[in-house]
Amino acid sequence: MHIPDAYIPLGQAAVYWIIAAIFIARSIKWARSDLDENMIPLFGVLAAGMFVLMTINIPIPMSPVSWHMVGAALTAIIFASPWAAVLLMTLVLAVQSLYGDGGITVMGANIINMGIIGGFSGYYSYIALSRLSLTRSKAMFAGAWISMILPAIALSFEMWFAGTFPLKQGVFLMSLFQGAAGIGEGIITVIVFGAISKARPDIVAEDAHKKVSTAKVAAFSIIALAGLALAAPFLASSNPDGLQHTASTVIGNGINSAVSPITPLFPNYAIPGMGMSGKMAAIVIGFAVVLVIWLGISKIIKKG
Amino acid sequence: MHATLTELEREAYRKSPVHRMDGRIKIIMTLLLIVYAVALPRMEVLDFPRLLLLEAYLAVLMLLARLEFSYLTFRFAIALPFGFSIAFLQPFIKQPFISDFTVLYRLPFGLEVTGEGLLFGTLIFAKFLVCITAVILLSSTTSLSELVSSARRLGMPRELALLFTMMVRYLFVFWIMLGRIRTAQKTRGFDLWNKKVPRRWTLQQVGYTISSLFIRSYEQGERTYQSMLCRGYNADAQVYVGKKKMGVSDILVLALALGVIIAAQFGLKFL
Amino acid sequence: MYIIETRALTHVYRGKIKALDSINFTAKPGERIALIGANGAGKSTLFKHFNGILKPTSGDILIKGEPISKKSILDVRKTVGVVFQDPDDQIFAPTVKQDVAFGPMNLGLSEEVIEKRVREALETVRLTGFEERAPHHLSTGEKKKVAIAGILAMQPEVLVLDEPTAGLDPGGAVRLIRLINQMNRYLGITTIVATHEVDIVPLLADRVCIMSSGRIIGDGTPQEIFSTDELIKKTHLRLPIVAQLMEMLQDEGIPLNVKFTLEEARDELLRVVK
Amino acid sequence: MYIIETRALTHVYRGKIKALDSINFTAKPGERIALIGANGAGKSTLFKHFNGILKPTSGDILIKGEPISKKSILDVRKTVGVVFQDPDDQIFAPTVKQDVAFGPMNLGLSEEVIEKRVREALETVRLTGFEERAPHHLSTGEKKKVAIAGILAMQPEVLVLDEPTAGLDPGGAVRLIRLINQMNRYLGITTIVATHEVDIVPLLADRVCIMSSGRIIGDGTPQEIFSTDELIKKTHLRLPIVAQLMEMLQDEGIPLNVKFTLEEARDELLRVVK
Ligand SMILES: Nc1ncnc2c1ncn2[C@@H]1O[C@H](COP(=O)(O)OP(=O)(O)OP(=O)(O)O)[C@@H](O)[C@H]1O
Ligand SMILES: Nc1ncnc2c1ncn2[C@@H]1O[C@H](COP(=O)(O)OP(=O)(O)OP(=O)(O)O)[C@@H](O)[C@H]1O
Ligand SMILES: [Mg+2]
Ligand SMILES: [Mg+2]
Repeated sequence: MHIPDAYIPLGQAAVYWIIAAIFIARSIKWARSDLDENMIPLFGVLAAGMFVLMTINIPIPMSPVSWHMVGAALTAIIFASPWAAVLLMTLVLAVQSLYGDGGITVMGANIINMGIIGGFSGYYSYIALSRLSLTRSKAMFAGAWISMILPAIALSFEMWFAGTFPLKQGVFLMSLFQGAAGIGEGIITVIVFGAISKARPDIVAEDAHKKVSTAKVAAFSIIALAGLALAAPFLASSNPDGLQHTASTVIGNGINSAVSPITPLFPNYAIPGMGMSGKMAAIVIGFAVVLVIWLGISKIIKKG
Repeated sequence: MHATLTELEREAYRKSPVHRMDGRIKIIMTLLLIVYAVALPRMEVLDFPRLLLLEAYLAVLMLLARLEFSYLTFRFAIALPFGFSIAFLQPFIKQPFISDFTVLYRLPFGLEVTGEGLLFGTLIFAKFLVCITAVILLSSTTSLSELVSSARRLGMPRELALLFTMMVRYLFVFWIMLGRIRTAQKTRGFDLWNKKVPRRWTLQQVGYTISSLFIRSYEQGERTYQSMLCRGYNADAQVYVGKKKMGVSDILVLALALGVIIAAQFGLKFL
Repeated sequence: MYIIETRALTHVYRGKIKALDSINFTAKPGERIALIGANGAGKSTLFKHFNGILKPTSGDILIKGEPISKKSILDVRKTVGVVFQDPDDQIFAPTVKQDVAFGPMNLGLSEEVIEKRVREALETVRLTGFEERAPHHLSTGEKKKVAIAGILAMQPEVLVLDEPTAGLDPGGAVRLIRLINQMNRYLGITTIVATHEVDIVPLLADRVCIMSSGRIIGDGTPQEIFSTDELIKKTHLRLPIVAQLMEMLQDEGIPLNVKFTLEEARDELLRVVK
Repeated sequence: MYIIETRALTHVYRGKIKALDSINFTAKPGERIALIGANGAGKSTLFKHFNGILKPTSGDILIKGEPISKKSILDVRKTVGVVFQDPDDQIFAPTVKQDVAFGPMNLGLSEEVIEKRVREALETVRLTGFEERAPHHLSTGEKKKVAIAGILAMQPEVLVLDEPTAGLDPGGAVRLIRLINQMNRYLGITTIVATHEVDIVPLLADRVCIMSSGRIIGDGTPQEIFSTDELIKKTHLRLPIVAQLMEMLQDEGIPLNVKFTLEEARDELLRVVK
């Protein structure tokens, strides 16, 4: 799940870094003021613990890969705030990059994926699903699973923007891997949360879960759905790379020229797909379709 | 990769000219080299000699640092696979930013190896290799604590520096703690692949291990926080990093790195 | 005037566990005090009140006659330095020097003063040369000393140590006790030590307080405290081994006075034998 | 036959630190052995070889005459149970019962057998009624007992304890020593205990091994070991306090034999005085 250096062009990586930096700053502010006291030291120590617990690897049978916990959803749920996840994941990812997991220029993107998207989606989908009267552990399992799958999709898009991996195959492969890893993440998150709330009920801010305003949950759901809906047309299109290809010819073919040593920001496409008026309609329709499906699913879950 | 957290630190405490260099210089140099490598155009054959030059420069520093060969192979072996597999697929992919492809081989299932894809794949791998080399050099010649204080000297925000300082300190505490927990579990016959016990139960024990590590790090955090209060910790607290003068040799090394980059960018064209 | 004084200090954890029950404790400048008591007696909890880490559920704490307030808290922590049992709780920076410098940094001292204090503190605990070492490469005894140096660098008037000899081998323990006594004698620091190792108590205190279930149930010289047998028995503690032997002999009808340190006991026994 | 035997066992950490240097150690079934030595002497490292947690750099370990192999490892861990110093390392399940059941589960026993073993183990350490308690809320002494119960539930033939009394108050320490002795006497378990608290050694061992810098430099009865002064001095240890007092008296010309436990010392002194 860690994008390595050089797989995202510098300009794009910089944009991700800027976004990540804003979130990091906000998360530090949270740690300074949102808890009882200035608990920065506590998070420094906890980050070390998170780093170490991520080294507990479970090899997945008959495959070269192994599973380890990411913990974004877990941290967000325990501290009743996605900002906790952003802060801890940032610290962990920074140290991991020194050991060759992930990279320096791409750290912004990795923080966005695992910390921001993972933390926010994990937390708010857990809250939303428990509001839909799912049991705590089911909602938590789903939250943790979503916190793995959405970053995977985001990563596929980033790699596609970067031109290093085709979109559909990327989404397919990453969802497959992360979907499987998400099951482990979900199960472990439920077990770990249970054990922690038993041993130290005072750490777990469960009361705060109930206080999250429905408006906030709804707002987040809409943002997430909008994101998915925007993504959908690209996935639905038979030739997403074709889109990008056309876009790049429209904008001009500056990449192959040896004159510019530095790859320009978004070299081959404007915001992909935006150039085409016809596609706007597709986006709107796609949005509506996904929204309907999503609502349908939540209805079914609510009944079950 | 993590089986050797403490081993990595040990390499960083060796003595060599590279280890002695100012941490700030090493950080700036690493950033410069990585940014330059990443910024190189994506389809230019001339990039190869450029990247080779950077890699050679880094290799010389590694030699000077007298890092163990087995240790380096190990570091590369754990860092390369993911990047390599993506690069390996490139020849089979029609990159969206390339308009014309020359097909080199046709394989079954409609797979095609393209010349452009091959070029792009090898180039991106070469860049990635340079970046990884730079990071490995940095992390195996500079202790984590030196890295954090250098970053602080370079203007990393106070609170981030405090966070990283503490994280670095307790990484090792928890690493040793995890080792002890695992030892105790082994003592009682625990084995992930034990067929005599239900999978579900095994998984549960892993969950408990993680939660106990989490709780213990949380509690360590609480206690540490208290002891820091004893020493006057407050919202404006800073970590002490002290002043450190950069030596002439440090500046020279940095200048050399810049020189290598300039030579790579402009010099190679005239060859 | 007392340097530390608590008045009816009570602490209840989480609304349930009464860890301190109306404690009246005083310390005069320059005293050497030992606080003994079984596991869970409340020693560590009391220590955490001495510099305002915990807030009393009821009762007061006065430091140099002043109650602890938000404004005075930094001064209080400068006056009373607490060294916790586990040095890993205390050493949070990745190098010895950074760690020892943390306290002086928080006092807002200048670079040179900080350097000087760090150097002196490390000299006092005999760790000169360890400045750049990483704590995880130190032995238990060395870590203890770093923790003490970290507090010394703040130049406290009172040094409070929570089970300083736990986990040390006898050689290490003896050296640490000597260090504590030297700081009391030559730097004039008031020392307050919590321990369950009763054998070391006569070596490092002129005054002993016994705690049991959150209360101070005895206060006096080692002589006085260890002579009141019921007190000791009640509290899961025991007499120092030397005293136990002397008592056993007394019970057998040998006319001697119970002593607590090896040297005194030897002289007393010699007196009896000859 | 020996239940544990090491032959020229050497362990080198990271190719540099020689923690064990050609150790020849044997334990017969039913023995009560104490291993003493300063911080860093290598006690914990040796223990980790007894059940195959560490592998020798060179030399051999035989358990019941068999070398440790991949196939026998589970049996070895069933035979030799090691209790580590910090019970928190060992106790990680959310309830006492789950924790004690961890070992038997790994042996693949049936539900009923596990239930039975857990019950018996908790009975042995006198923690019946604690089954559903969270380990987190136990006292240090109770946690130690849970850690021991977790090992007992595997019904080991050898019980190896690394500094069992560290952090316990005297009352707790005495109770724990009694428990260890009872397991030796009534369950026939061989007990091997590492400690730096020399005063408790005569209470829980018939045989003492002294370690120093990775070597066993002394092996014999407490009597024999504590009579060879240079040995003790060399190793940062000290004699038990009782013995120290007896020696001091001897030095003053009193004709007595040095004893190590309180009772023996009393009788010896009575003999001299009368
Ligand atoms: N953070 C806490 N929350 C709840 N209870 C606590 C907490 N800390 C201590 N206690 C309880 O308060 C009581 C006194 O604990 P304290 O640590 O002060 O004892 P102590 O005398 O220092 O014991 P020891 O010798 O074992 O260190 C104990 O019953 C303990 O369980
Ligand atoms: N994991 C490790 N890596 C490297 N060196 C180690 C490791 N564990 C122990 N050592 C070193 O090996 C030597 C023996 O350590 P060991 O823990 O066996 O001593 P010990 O007798 O148990 O000491 P203590 O009484 O302090 O527990 C020490 O010098 C120690 O620093
Ligand atoms: Mg205490
Ligand atoms: Mg040990």
